[in-house]
Amino acid sequence: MESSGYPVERTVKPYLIGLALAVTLTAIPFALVATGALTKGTTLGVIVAAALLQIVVHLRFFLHIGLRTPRENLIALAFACVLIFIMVGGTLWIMFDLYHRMMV
Amino acid sequence: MTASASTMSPPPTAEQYEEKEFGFWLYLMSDAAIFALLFATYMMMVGNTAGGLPGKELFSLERAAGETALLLLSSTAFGFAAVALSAGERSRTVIWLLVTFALGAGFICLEVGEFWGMIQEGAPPERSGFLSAFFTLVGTHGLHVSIGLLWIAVMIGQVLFKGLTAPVASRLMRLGLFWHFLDIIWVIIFSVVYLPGLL
Amino acid sequence: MEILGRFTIDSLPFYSVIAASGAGVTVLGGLLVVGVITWFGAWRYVWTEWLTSLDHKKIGIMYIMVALVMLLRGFVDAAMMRSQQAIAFNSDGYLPPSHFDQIFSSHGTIMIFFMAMPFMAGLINLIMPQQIGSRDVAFPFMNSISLWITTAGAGLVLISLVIGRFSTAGWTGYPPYSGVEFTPGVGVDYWIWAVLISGIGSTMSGINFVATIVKCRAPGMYMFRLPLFTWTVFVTAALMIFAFPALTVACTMLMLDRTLDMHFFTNGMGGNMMNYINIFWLWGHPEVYILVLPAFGVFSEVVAIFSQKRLFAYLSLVFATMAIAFLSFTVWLHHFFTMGSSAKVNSFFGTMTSIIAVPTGVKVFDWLMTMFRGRIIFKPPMLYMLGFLVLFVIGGLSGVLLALPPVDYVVHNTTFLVAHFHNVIIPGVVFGYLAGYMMWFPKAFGFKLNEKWGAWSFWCWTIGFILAFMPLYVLGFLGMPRRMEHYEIAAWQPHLIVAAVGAFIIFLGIVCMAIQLIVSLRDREELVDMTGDPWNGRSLEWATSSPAAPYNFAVIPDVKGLDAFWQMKAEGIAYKQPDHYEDITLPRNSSLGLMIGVLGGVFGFAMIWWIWWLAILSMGVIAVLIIIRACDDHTNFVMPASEVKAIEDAWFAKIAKAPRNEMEDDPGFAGFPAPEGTA
Amino acid sequence: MATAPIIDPKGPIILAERNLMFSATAIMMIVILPAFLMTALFIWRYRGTNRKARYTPDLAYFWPVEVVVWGVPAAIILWLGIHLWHNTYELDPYNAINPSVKPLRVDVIAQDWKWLFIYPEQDIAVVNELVFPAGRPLSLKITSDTVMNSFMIQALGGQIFAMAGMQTRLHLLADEPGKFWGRNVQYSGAGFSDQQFRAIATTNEDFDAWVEKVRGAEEKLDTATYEKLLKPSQKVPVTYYSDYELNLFDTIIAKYAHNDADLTPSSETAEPAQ
Ligand code: HEA
Ligand code: HEA
Ligand code: CUA
Ligand SMILES: [Cu+2]
Repeated sequence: MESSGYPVERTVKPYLIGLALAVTLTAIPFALVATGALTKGTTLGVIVAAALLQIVVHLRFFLHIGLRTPRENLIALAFACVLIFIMVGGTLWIMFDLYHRMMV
Repeated sequence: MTASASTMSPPPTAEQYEEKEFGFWLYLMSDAAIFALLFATYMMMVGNTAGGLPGKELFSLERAAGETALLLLSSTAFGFAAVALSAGERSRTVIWLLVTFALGAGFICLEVGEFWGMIQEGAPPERSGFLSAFFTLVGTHGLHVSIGLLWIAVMIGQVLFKGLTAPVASRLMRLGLFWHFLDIIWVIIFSVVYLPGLL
Repeated sequence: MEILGRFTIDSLPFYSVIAASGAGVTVLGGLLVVGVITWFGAWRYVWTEWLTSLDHKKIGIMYIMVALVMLLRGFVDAAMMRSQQAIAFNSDGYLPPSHFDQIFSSHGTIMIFFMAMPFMAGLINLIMPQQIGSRDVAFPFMNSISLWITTAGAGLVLISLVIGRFSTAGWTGYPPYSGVEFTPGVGVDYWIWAVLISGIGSTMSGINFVATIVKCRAPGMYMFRLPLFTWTVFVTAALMIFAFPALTVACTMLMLDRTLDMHFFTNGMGGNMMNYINIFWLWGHPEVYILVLPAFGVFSEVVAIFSQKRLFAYLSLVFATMAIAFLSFTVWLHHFFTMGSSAKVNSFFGTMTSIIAVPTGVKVFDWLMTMFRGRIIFKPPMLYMLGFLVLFVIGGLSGVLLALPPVDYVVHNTTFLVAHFHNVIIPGVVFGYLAGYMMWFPKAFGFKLNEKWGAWSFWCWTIGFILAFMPLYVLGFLGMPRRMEHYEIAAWQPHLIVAAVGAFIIFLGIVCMAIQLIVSLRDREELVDMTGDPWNGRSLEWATSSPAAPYNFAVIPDVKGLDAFWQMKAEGIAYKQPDHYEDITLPRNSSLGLMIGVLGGVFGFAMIWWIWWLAILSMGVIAVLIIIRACDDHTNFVMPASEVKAIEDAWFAKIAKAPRNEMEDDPGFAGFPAPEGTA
Repeated sequence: MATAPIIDPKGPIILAERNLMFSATAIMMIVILPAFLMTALFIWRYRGTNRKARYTPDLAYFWPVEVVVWGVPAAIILWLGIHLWHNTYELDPYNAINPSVKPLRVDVIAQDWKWLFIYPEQDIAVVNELVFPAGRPLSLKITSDTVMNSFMIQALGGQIFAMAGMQTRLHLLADEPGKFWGRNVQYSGAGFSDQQFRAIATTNEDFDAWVEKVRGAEEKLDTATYEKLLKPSQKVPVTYYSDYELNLFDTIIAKYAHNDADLTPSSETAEPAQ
């Protein structure tokens, strides 16, 4: 999120940290599914948690979202998160409710 | 506008790059909404196999892992290109862009192979609601990656021919946003489609 | 593979006289335009000054012209429906069902997508950058693409009159009826592609407007100093960015069902049509507020200017706008209360819907409070404002009734619903845009519109509207479903006849507007607006000349507070010519936007008719054009200070000999006298 | 046959729905009427030529006004919201009307462009005529064997959609014998305008007599007859079937089954954060 044509000084470090974290957060759920070590429900929980964490990792280390990011970008991101939550959550709520009312 | 008084255009100002980046960011948010709805549709339709094959018998953990690895590495490679760019090193930028391109292209190859295999197995998108949703969701991501590849190719050309000028650098930064964004979408794809499907 | 896809000679509209004449009129209309331009040898002018222009003001005017053309088509449709229903008691009328259903589908589609949306985008383009003290929108080139692909979508709807048929599935295109199984043929595909293509244009417009308002404000123009119109534009544009993806997704999936035989919404095979309805309204509901919020913005400007008073409770109005926008994403289910959701879901969405009445009510009363202790001048824009206040409240009331699920069970899908939405759209959206049109016309063309004919148009619209739509409320209670081609119930007919008369009076209103335009063109010398500030305005768009110079502001103004221009006038610092000017960078013309639009239309056409080679070819060329543009580092040009000075000098000379501001002649005038001349 | 249910409700459901509408309209008048009055008054009083009226060009804020302007509509909506919530639960079309009375069960199938009514307890089927005893609740299961339709007998109550592969429910009750008008209100193609039926509330005796009459009909609704009936047709006259294929309603729904496996949210992950 740089403001002039040239990016501000970039170093390799965040990318390497990001890569390491992303690899870990990918490996854990994949391993769980491959081995079936935990119950289905727990595994799902781990998958969701790892995905959410990994999204944050990507935003932080690859997209460099942080305190220096222009405020309007952050507002847009937050607004998008809220709306997407409403749209996806609402859709699932509505559709599963309808499903239970109709497929008997 | 009258053509009477046009001199050579001046270089864009820093604010103009910022505007462009912000505009592009808004586009990504809008695109995220598209993906979100495709995800919601997929989640609703995973069960609608209409007697056809379910995900469990179609997906392969190894392939999904391979695709994930390629995409993640290409994202990192793009990061290195950005580092080279900020250091003003033209040839290193190009090399890392090429690496990014190659990894991304590898991802597309794997995905096309996967789709082809599913079609061969009698699981094309027109087989069931579930498969329609699967192909559309994953295919939309794949389409984005392909567009990203085309864009990388264009940018390699620009770096080679124009050098790391300010406009080129600004375009590369936007390309970076796009490429990393697609990586995030992929994380959600494997967490929503492949892993639960194989569980 | 057929070279022309599924096109056959039967696709031409010789199957009925009415269809053939519709096609004939469309073709003739096109030829007429081409003929006129050729006759005046104006191609060069049209090309360089308009079609390839990236000036936001010209793009705005072109949007409004598109809206105007499509309005004619939309109105003809409405007139045909009204006359059919007036006579179709125990008879088939003059329209067969297969034609009637194309008409209500195209009427709804055109009015929403190709009349209201372009009209809105036009007004925004024309005014918003000037209100914030900017020289252009953030992305002038993308602006031109938005315009031309919206136009391409409109073009597809027009072409469907001549080649093939239009959709019969209504503007909502509900599957499974709109699926191939029940409606094969090209009709629904025309609808899908017209909507998809223009939807992408709208998303881009949304991005453009938000970026402009966030990034291009003049110094001192803080967000909480934005004029209310700009605020509503900002919020609307944010809605466009997030709502249109839903339309894109819904239409794309329907397209995949139809074209690639997929099963998103089919009966059986794992399809689920309820999801279409869900996603469609996820866009559809925010869309109606996308349309109405800018109209609210216009009304906010109109009421302050013509009450000659500061806008009452600016902050309340801003927060109400935000609240409406946010809530509009939480109510979409009210369009399908009757699908069978549980009481929990229905009452949640019903409650969220009725909450919208609160911020809307706040707006209504704050506008009224703006009139309170003002000096109201009844120019046509203000007349429309007052008509809106009275009529919209009734439409809002019926909306709140619909928000009660048990009530909706009874009147959903009846003409009560039709009455509701025309009752909010015509007094709200259409009156708002017309008020904007009459108020800002001088800003676009440098002369005012005739006020007598404007007033007449207002009265025809208002009376016609009441006659045309109030009976539909009654008909809804009498059980008349929407989209009825004929009926057997005698009690309906009198109401339908009154409604037809009402539509005719609305038509007279449109005729008055045409006359107004012609008369004003004729009298443009007398109606000329020399100062650029014909109404004694308050915000910055009145600080530019009429029409504004390509750069809007030779010197970007320094904003000190709300009502920036008013304040400048109050402090006597308006109309001061600076002692020197600087070079100004402006976007260079480009024909690529037009080409991308045309090719987008060709692509849609090819997809509708399954002409795959053409689809691939047009997409390929679009990609090439975009790459060409993406490699171009010289998209701007510089207007030298000397040229700026020449333009400005001419304007200041005009101001110096400006006749008295005509608002001053109004007996109710209470504001600043017009500038005496330059200092 | 059209009666305005608003003026003349024929059953308790529509009566309740109408009363909700009346009371909502009445309460909203608290803000609607002032809006009208203020408009009229201000236009008159503050017309530009009236130099006697006070003119305060800079009046832009007065907090008590804001309190009223936000508060009063909010209070009304609060009132409305409570009634909305309550009535939506009460009037859920899935609710049985009077649990102590055994309802009459009828299975409804929408076709292009007609309605098929199956009486599982009477073993009869009828096209385009719905006969039922007044005073006894009518319990409908509704589906469609074509596009989406919406079933409504406005004189008795609201509508509900009919969709292929799915089943919706509607409960109605007629207070007194009478003839009503029922139809599809969701556009469904060329025959839509004529897709209507007679809904007849009878006395108990008349109903039994009618059932006997239908039982005497020659035709039976077997698979072949059903397939024939399913073909699109318009203005179909009332047709009686003395018997029908076993489980016809469920077979029709099953035709469009999504899947045998259960579709529950459990197999999905939570929504993506963005
Ligand atoms: C913006 C939306 C809009 C507008 C303005 C209108 C305007 C009108 N509409 Fe409507 N209508 C719809 C949106 C709109 N409509 C929709 C969405 C449907 C549902 C379709 C469906 O069923 O799927 C519908 C359906 C609909 C029906 C079908 C009802 C049914 O289902 O049975 C009818 C019946 O007569 C009707 C009539 C009219 C009439 C007589 C007008 C006229 O009174 C008004 C004429 C209006 C104009 C001519 C436009 C005004 C604009 C200008 C004057 C611009 C001028 C521009 C410049 C000066 C630059 N409309
Ligand atoms: C510009 C367009 C526009 C606007 C502004 C609105 C505004 C509202 N609409 Fe409307 N609506 C449509 C366009 C619009 N609508 C369209 C096109 C459709 C149907 C499409 C189709 O099916 O084809 C539709 C359909 C529709 C439905 C679905 C009905 C059905 O399909 O059965 C519902 C249900 O809740 C609804 C509700 C509302 C409400 C509560 C408002 C509110 O925003 C209204 C708020 C305003 C007021 C209430 C008046 C002012 C307030 C006061 C004076 C004081 C405060 C008042 C109170 C406290 C009550 N609308
Ligand atoms: Cu946009 Cu400056
Ligand atoms: Cu709505």
